[in-house]
Amino acid sequence: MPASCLKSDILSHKEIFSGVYQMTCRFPGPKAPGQFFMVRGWQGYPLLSRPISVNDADEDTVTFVYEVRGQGTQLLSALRPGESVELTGPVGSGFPVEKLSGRVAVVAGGIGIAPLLYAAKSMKGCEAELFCGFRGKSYLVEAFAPYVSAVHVASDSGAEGHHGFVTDLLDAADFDAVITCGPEIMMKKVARACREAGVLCYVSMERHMACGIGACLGCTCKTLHGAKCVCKDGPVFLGEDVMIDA
Amino acid sequence: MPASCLKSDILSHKEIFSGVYQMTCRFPGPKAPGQFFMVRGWQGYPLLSRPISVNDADEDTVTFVYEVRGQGTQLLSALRPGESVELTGPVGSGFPVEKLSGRVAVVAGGIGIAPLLYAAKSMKGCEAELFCGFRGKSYLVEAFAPYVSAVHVASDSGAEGHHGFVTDLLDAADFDAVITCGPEIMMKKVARACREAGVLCYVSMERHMACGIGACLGCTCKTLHGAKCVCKDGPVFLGEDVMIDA
Amino acid sequence: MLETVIHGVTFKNPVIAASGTFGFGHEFSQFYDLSRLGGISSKGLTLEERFGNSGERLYETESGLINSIGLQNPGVDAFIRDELPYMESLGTVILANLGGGTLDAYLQGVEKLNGTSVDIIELNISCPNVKAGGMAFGIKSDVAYEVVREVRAVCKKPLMVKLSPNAENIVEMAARCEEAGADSISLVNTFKAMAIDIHKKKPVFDNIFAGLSGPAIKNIALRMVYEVSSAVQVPVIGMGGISRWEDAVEFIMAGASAVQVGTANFVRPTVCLEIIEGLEKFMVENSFQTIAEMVGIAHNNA
Amino acid sequence: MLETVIHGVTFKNPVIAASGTFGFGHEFSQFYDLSRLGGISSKGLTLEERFGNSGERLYETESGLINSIGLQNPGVDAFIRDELPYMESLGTVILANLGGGTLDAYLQGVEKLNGTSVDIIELNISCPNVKAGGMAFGIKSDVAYEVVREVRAVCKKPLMVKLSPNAENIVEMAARCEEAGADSISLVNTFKAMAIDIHKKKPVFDNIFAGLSGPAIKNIALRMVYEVSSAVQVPVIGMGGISRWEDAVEFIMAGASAVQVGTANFVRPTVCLEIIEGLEKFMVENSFQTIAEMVGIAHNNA
Ligand SMILES: Cc1cc2nc3c(=O)[nH]c(=O)nc-3n(C[C@H](O)[C@H](O)[C@H](O)COP(=O)(O)OP(=O)(O)OC[C@H]3O[C@@H](n4cnc5c(N)ncnc54)[C@H](O)[C@@H]3O)c2cc1C
Ligand SMILES: Cc1cc2nc3c(=O)[nH]c(=O)nc-3n(C[C@H](O)[C@H](O)[C@H](O)COP(=O)(O)OP(=O)(O)OC[C@H]3O[C@@H](n4cnc5c(N)ncnc54)[C@H](O)[C@@H]3O)c2cc1C
Ligand SMILES: Cc1cc2nc3c(=O)[nH]c(=O)nc-3n(C[C@H](O)[C@H](O)[C@H](O)COP(=O)(O)O)c2cc1C
Ligand SMILES: Cc1cc2nc3c(=O)[nH]c(=O)nc-3n(C[C@H](O)[C@H](O)[C@H](O)COP(=O)(O)O)c2cc1C
Ligand code: FES
Ligand code: FES
Repeated sequence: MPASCLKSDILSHKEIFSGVYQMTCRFPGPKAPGQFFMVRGWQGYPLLSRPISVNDADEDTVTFVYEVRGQGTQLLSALRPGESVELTGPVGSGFPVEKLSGRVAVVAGGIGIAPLLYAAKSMKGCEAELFCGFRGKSYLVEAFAPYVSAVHVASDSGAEGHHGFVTDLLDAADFDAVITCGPEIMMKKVARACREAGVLCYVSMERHMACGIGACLGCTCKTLHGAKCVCKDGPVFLGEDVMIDA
Repeated sequence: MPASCLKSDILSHKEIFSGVYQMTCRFPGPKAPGQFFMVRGWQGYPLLSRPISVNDADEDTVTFVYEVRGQGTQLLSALRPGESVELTGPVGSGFPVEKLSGRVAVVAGGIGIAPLLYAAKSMKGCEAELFCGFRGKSYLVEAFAPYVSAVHVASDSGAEGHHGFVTDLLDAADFDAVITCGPEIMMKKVARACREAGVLCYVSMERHMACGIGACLGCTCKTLHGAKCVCKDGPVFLGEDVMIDA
Repeated sequence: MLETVIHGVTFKNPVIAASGTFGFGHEFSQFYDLSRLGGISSKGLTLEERFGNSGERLYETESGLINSIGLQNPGVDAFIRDELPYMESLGTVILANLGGGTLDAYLQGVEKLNGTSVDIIELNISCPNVKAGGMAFGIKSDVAYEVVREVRAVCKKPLMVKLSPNAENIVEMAARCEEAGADSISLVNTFKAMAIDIHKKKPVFDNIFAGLSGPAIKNIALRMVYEVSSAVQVPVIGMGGISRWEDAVEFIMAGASAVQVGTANFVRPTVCLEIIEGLEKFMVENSFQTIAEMVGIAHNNA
Repeated sequence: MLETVIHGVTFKNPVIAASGTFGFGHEFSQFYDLSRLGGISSKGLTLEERFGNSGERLYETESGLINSIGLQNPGVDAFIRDELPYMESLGTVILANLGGGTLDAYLQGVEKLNGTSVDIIELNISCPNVKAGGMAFGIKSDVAYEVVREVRAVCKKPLMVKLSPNAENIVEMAARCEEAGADSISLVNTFKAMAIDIHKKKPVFDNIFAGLSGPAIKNIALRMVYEVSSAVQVPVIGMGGISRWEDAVEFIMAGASAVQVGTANFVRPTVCLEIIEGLEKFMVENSFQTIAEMVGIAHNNA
């Protein structure tokens, strides 16, 4: 699945939650769950493209769900269907969904929910449950309905579901595997719980990136097997490999 | 008429000719013909704001007509009504319309026609004629109808009107005064013709600008009275003062 | 809270409009009340009037501006006569930024400014030294040392020496200027740069080289301020690409007792105000009582 | 038309992927046929494997990128064994970019590379000199002169010396490197810069300082190339912020016989191709028959 660098048409683009956008672009070829693209919706500035995960995909398109954080995502959000973005990808090694079986917990923190949709969709023959935490109200959760047998929501503010951490809701021992994406502190807790319960755990890491393809060596994270590039060797790693001090 | 620096709503914005846009913004206060604004329709990049002349104005609004040339005007053209631009102005000393009387020739080259509309509109008790040259087809000419008694069009390509230079059409001696805006080479010709015919001539100069308010001293042009700032002492000058080697 | 005292001069706040980007204040007074500023550094002055450089004077780069103004200014006498009375009336600290082509011109300029109400003389040593083939005074530490020492001897005002980032060794330069008697160090001036017009196949500027400023240089300037502030005892005034309050905070944490804002004034004439307001808000939110508590704090945590 | 010969090595075109931004080519081969390139400079190599710096390694600035990779690389032996065979197969000129912490490490690295198929050794003298308290070899001309002279004595390949823009005097540095036997000069490496995290109140990088590259530095780098190319006889290879074909033309007109493209590869992996194509089109439109006709043309018209 080699990456390519294309000018890609925006097919649809809408705000699905306050400050959270869903954008579908034409991009032929296979994409694996957990992979991402370097996205560029502007000319010269900001200098670097922005990594955004595959939220959903089919043969011809890719969908992203992203939160506006700074200038890059702000500029992106101003683009309209019919305009184009530059996409480099798909890159990274994704969730090894073929290795998963039995009961799988899908654990999301905030916008970390984005890549987990395509992961949940791609798991075959598993029984998945979604655990997700938000600052306030939830988003994107409905889209998981076809792929999960239960949904557990937590929120920091108590606006929806459990008032507290999503990790409060999860008993890792109930599952055969856990996949997770969200703030590092949350993923650390998840990885620790999995280790204690002896459960397989995959985490999707985030780092500042320049190239996204393994050329700059700027996105390293420490692993049990030495420093690895999050963009090329990850972003998905075995929890026990990267959450070393967890 | 002190300048101010405001975030201004775009009230309307449309492409009136291929690559030429007309944008009306809310901006209270008086504006004089020939004055301009430093316009910014983006955050950090490009660094500098872009000078654009007042094409039309009333108490509450200002209208610009601009041609897409590079990145700044490109970014501007992507903005939609309801979005906003940052405007600093009005700045510069405009056409001294109160000094004009009798027969006045209004001579435009290309996008130089933009400021001349508001100038023509503001001349009281004159009999004005429009002379305008374009690369191909004309634009904005209809808008002059209420203010001029005749229109003379030239085009480089012969697509419309006289096939050749607009200056071919002008006999300065027929007029009491000439005001002009366009490529420097065209304005030079006009100024020379006026000098020879002893006719009052005002030209609107263009320079690369950083501040637009007279602070950087970057936009100087040579005049008979020493170096002057085009942004503050101009952009309108007496033709004989600036077209020294004409 | 924002008040800051530098060699006995009290600034309302640590935000100063940089030389050459703020004229003598007039143009900006239409946008806001200039008494809100910490200070204003005058357009660079020379003993005699200068008409500046011919040809193109401005060139925009990616996040930067190259200028070749060439110290166009009315001369020290005209400044004192025509501009200073207005500046005095503004209710902010006035820095007279002084350039020169010879040691003698610097000395004469200083003597004239001694008798005026200017609060500080900011000595711009980035000017080409006429007698040394045009190499700026601010490149070699020994040359700068000589100028500063002689100027110090006649100068009756607090003396701020403004360094060029083109100095061979900015840390040594700062230390030598301090040794020669500078009361404070400001940095940086513009970076020597150039541009080529590929269609005309020649340099854009008549002088070939010109000075780069703006956000493009910010993180190099910040590094220089950080290095210099740990090498000298006198206060350091930082600048180079500051265009947001966050930038000002970075420079202060790097060791600057105050900052100057240059090119950003062109981008938005009210930017200094926004920086002052942002700084105040940041201090409140982070429980800083005084600017001094923030100055150089990044060194402690490095 | 684009062909250019530099100290006997023939480049298909004057566009070289810069060290540290192109790995050993693998990652970019998925985007285009790398034989289209003029050359590739390998990731910076050191005698021993290096794991690079801890903490944050990247920071984006206005039109620039600061990196603190810290020369992470597999070491010269592993390069020769694992990477060079692949690079050889690419059908383009291969430069081995060599760094080091001591003179001895440089010399040993060169000896190992002597026996390989690499076309050129690009000596990176921006590395900290372990024995001189970490000041880079490329700051003082005399230090650089020594390293280059010793390396020249053992080096059996064409020797390109890559200068640091942090050199005290870039023109003198280039001249001394030429005198010491450099066959060509490449410049510039990254500018010493830094950033401060204002919320953590400390420098972003564990090492405090790191290197700035990208469009932000372009017009300073261009000036250095212009100055250096009129001070040395050997070919000059220019870089620093090149991201469009127009930039490449500027550097060539300033005196560069070839250019390197670094950070821009991160922005769009196909950028080198676009630069090659743009260059060719420009030459046709402007009736240039050879690159050589363009090299330094801006000097003639200055
Ligand atoms: C593999 C991967 C996949 C991702 N997938 C998604 C996704 O599907 N959806 C999504 O919404 N996001 C995703 N992200 C995060 C996304 O890339 C960032 O939110 C985005 O790059 C922000 O860009 P920006 O220009 O909007 O914000 P920026 O202006 O870059 O700022 C964002 C925040 O980061 C801080 N920051 C930036 N650089 C540094 C630095 N060097 N040091 C310290 N702080 C810094 C800024 O101060 C700011 O708070 C992903 C990230 C990775 C690595
Ligand atoms: C007082 C005044 C009033 C104006 N009024 C209008 C108006 O009403 N309507 C209108 O359409 N335009 C007007 N202009 C022109 C307008 O300001 C420019 O077209 C605009 O700034 C271009 O910006 P840009 O970012 O789109 O293009 P840029 O990217 O700035 O490029 C435009 C062109 O200029 C070249 N260029 C830029 N800087 C330099 C330099 N230093 N040296 C050599 N070449 C350079 C570029 O290469 C390019 O070809 C006015 C200009 C002035 C000074
Ligand atoms: C147009 C212009 C003119 C300048 N003139 C002077 C000057 O006369 N004297 C001086 O010391 N510095 C001068 N400078 C340098 C600035 O004061 C400042 O040191 C430099 O621009 C870096 O700060 P900035 O990036 O905030 O602009 C000038 C800068 C610009 C852009
Ligand atoms: C991430 C990164 C790593 C780099 N590593 C090296 C290196 O190992 N050796 C070297 O000589 N230069 C290295 N450089 C410097 C570049 O080769 C180049 O000289 C510099 O970035 C300026 O060019 P640019 O602006 O086109 O990137 C590196 C640059 C970057 C951005
Ligand atoms: S972002 Fe460049 S190696 Fe990962
Ligand atoms: S643009 Fe700054 S003085 Fe005219």
